[in-house]
Amino acid sequence: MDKIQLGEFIKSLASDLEIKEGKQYLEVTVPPSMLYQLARQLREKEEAQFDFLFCLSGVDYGSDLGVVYHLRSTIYDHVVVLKTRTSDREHPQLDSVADIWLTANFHEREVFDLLGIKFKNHPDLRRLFLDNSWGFPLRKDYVDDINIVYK
Amino acid sequence: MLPDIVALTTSPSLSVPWWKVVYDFSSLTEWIDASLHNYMSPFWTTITEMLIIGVLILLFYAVIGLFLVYAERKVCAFMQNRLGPNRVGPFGIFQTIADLFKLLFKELIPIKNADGFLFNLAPFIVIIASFMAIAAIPFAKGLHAIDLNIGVLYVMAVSAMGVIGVLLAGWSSNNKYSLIGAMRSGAQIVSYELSVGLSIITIIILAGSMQLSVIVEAQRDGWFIFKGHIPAFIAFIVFLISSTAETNRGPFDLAEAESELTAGYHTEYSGIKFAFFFLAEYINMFIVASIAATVFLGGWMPFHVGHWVGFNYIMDFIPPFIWYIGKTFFVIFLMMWFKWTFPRLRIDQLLTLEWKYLLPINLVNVLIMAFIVLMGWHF
Amino acid sequence: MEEKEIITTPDEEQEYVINMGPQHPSTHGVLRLLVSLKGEKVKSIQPHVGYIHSGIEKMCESITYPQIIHLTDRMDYISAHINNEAVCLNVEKALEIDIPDRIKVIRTIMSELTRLQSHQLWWACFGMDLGGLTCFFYGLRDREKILDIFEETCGGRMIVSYNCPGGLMYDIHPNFQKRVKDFIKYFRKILPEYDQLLTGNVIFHERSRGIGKLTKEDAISFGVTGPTGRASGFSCDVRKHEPYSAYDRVQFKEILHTEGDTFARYIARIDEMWESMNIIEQLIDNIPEGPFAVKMKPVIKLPEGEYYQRVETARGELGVYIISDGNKNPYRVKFRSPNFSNLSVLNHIASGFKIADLVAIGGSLDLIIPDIDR
Amino acid sequence: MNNEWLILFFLVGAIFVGVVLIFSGIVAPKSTNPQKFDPYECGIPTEGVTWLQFNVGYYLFAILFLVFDVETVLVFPWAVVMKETGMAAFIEIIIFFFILGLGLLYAWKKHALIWE
Amino acid sequence: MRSIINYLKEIIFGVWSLLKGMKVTGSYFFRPGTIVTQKYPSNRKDLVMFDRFKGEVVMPHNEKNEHKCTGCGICELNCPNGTIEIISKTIITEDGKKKKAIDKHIYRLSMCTFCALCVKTCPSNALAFSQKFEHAVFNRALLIKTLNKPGSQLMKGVE
Repeated sequence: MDKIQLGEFIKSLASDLEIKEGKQYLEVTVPPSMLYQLARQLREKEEAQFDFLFCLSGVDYGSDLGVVYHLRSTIYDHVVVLKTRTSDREHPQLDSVADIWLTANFHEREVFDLLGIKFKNHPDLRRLFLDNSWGFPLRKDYVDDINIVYK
Repeated sequence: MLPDIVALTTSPSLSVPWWKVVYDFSSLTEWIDASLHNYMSPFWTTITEMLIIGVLILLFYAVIGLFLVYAERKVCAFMQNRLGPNRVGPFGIFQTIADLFKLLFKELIPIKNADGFLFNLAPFIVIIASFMAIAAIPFAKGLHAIDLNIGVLYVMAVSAMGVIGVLLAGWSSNNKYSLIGAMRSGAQIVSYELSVGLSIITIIILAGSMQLSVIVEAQRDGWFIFKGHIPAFIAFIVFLISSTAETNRGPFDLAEAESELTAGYHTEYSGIKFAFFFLAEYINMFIVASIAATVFLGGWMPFHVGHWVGFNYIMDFIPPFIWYIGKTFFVIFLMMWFKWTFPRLRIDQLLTLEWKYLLPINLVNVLIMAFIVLMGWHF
Repeated sequence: MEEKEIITTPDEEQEYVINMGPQHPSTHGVLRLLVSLKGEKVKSIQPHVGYIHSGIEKMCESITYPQIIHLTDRMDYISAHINNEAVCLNVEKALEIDIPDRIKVIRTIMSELTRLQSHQLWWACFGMDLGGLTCFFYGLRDREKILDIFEETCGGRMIVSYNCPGGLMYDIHPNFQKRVKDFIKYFRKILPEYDQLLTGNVIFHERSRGIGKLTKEDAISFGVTGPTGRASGFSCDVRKHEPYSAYDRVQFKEILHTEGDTFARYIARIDEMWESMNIIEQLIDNIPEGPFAVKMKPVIKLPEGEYYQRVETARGELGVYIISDGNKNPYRVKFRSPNFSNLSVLNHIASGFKIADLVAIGGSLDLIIPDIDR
Repeated sequence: MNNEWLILFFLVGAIFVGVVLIFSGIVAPKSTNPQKFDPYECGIPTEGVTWLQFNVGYYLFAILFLVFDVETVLVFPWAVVMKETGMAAFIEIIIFFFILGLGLLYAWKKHALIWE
Repeated sequence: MRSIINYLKEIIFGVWSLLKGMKVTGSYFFRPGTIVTQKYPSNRKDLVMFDRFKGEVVMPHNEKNEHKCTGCGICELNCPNGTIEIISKTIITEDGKKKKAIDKHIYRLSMCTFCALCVKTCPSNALAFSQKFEHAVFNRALLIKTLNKPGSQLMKGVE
């Protein structure tokens, strides 16, 4: 499927999605409540078969915290980018997709470690790189007076 | 009071070339024995002889250990396209001595919660085991500290005692790697002891004796590896494999598998205690190579070819000690070659190799050899 | 000496936990594996990473695009050149710059040389993991020859920093073509020796066949890419699926195996070495003339938007995800590193095997720890 | 035979190790850093106890070893006299090995030779 | 019967494969000419690094103790790690004009990652890489270097 068909197909799965044709990939913005449902459908629907989550990145958008999922189908070779964001910076919580794509297990731990986004139903949500005394360094408001030299 | 190898040696007569007399160490030792008797009582003679022999063997032990470490480093370096040690002395020959001094002056770290007594006992056991084994090896005609009538069995038994040291070292270190290494080592020795025994049995059938001097003497007209046709050769190969395994050398160095268990049973040993394990490993290698040389390759017997009188004459000219050392080092070189070529086996494969391949082959081999001897087909 | 208590509870109740790493000969780099054992058998593995977490993604947010390049060198330092290329390609794609053929071809040759030396190093270390120490020296001996080529052209041996947005830092050295050709000639003779030493070896076969099986479905789900994924039959070669640089003009096979065990991963890499040599040979004689870099503005600013570029490093798919807000610094950079996903599969494929197998499997995954930690 | 000489070698070996250890103990430096005395576990403190029951799975091998090692020792005297005794010894050993071989085959078929 | 043949085959092929491996190592053992090791400190004299080797950043001076650095600070800007620090001063040129020039070009070797951005972006080609690679020192302070030599001047004609 090309981008347009794919966009229509995703629209048919769920309404009120913000679908944008990016420069490279089709970008779909999903509200956090619908994320897990949509992800599962994208993985399992015969026409989509997005079986390869090739990138999962947490992004601090300033006001919101978000996660970007790059999905690819190894069968049809089409790509879609799912984006979801939560405005709760204190206790951000999203659904885990670790049971849909096993690679998300580690990637979500990384996002939790560096951005502090908690993932519901994650099998083993611990910090990955840093120990518990650290803040969340990839957030834009992270301040570290000792290790970062401001010029 | 020296071993009764004297009985086996022919008395020097005019028909024997002069070098044969010189190369026969029994006359020398006999002379020393006799002259000592002239000066002191038999008791003190024994004590003096013991001292001389003890010190000589100790020196030999240390020199062989140091030389083998150097040789190993050079051999592996050349196989790996490297130069190896080349700084201390010409071609780095004093490198191991320098290393020895370094190890001697290094700290002996007492490990927390380790079983101190066993921890210190382990190096004693490995060294004593190898030391007692080296005593029974005939280096040349008459150059023989003890000549037991069960020589082969004795060397096998005593050298296998070293594994107790390895087990103790692993167990007492309070280290998980060491413990696993020790357990592996136990399983390994337990298995490979069999193959060593059976492959030697194959030759004992030919020789008809377990006394090492007799075995060597029986190879006067040809080494057993040639005399015994294919079974002897197979026995030699099996002996090589299983003795490599018994000395914990690669590709069977599971007890100290570097990439898995860091250093296995001697992980916690430092300084000179580690050096003892290191030394014992090389001496054990020397012992099994000596056994292989003695039992299969004719010990200090020169290489003779049928009726080539001139050739045989030249071969006789080479001293027996050189023959013995040459053969031993050939076997040691083979073992080094194995180590620096092959990847390491896994513990279950190690046991599979023993129980499913070497043992059945050995059993059949013994039967074939017995049959050959029965039929008188051997040379 | 005080009396020590020796606890003798059955092993089902008590875990025998052993730490492999961070200071362990077989975990290349500072990876810590917490291994629960039952006898010699591995029950489960918990990887602990982060010992050399350097915050490259955070650092990237405060430096300019040309400066990012030198940081990517330090992620997967064995295939540094390909990492550089990923960032450069992404920046060039965002700026919509046409890259002359010369640059593309040189980049491709350098990438393949990088892949070759990476696989040589891997072969060396894998052989050492399995206890064949000689492999290590042969592998490194041949790798030095490629590093010499790098050093002559780029000035660095491992950390090349040869790419920059818009082209290359310098033109290739006049000796480059001759040296590469000499090397290919030399290595075509040496590679069969590798086979004799390790590939055909019966001990090696026993150690690697059927060990650490990874099915295709699991490989895709775990995001295992590179030779590791392709050994499981997962066609994931970015060079084929999304050709970049000059990969669309060369003929090469995507190495696919279906067994998915350690031996397949081994063979996949050995085959890739042959393929890399083929690719280099196709390109080395006809490097087009032209400039070695496109004139760029002194300050590179990416238009607002999101850019994603995938490249095939020696270990798998490296993705560079740049979010730009129009400034000279990126807003967010995410490196999708291949080793990160490859590591996550370790527990899945290695549990149930023995410690020695764990070492073999870990070696066959070819993990580079700075790439995981970033 | 001077089998008592074995004691000499035992003693020389023991004295050798002992003297060198004592010498090294005198000349070698001593550290006071308590972390140095921790058992090595890749730079991480050991978790749990080291000395717990450890399943190596060689129980069956130990049993088999016992059987076969005793057998080997029995075969040694046979091997010495094989040449002189001739046919009778040969037939005896065939029977002996046959029974042993059956034992090995049984163990093989029962998968006792697989390391668990 | 077949299993016995397979069993024997296995042994023979196994031994054969091992022998092949031994052939490789053995052949190297008997060919010491292939040894690649260099005796490093003793071959210092013939050890020539490649021209482009990035040993450390230097500022070439000519025989009149002149360099090309104008003190523009582009290298300092371009350095990703803050390796370079330029301390400038104001000098009065011969024709009486006030002009900015470098006082000290400080280079911290310990922080340098050899990315070559400073050398590449320098508008007056004042910086270059030297081929020196023996950087080990006992004191870290020695790794902070001042690139311009004392008393050096800007080369004529470089703006």
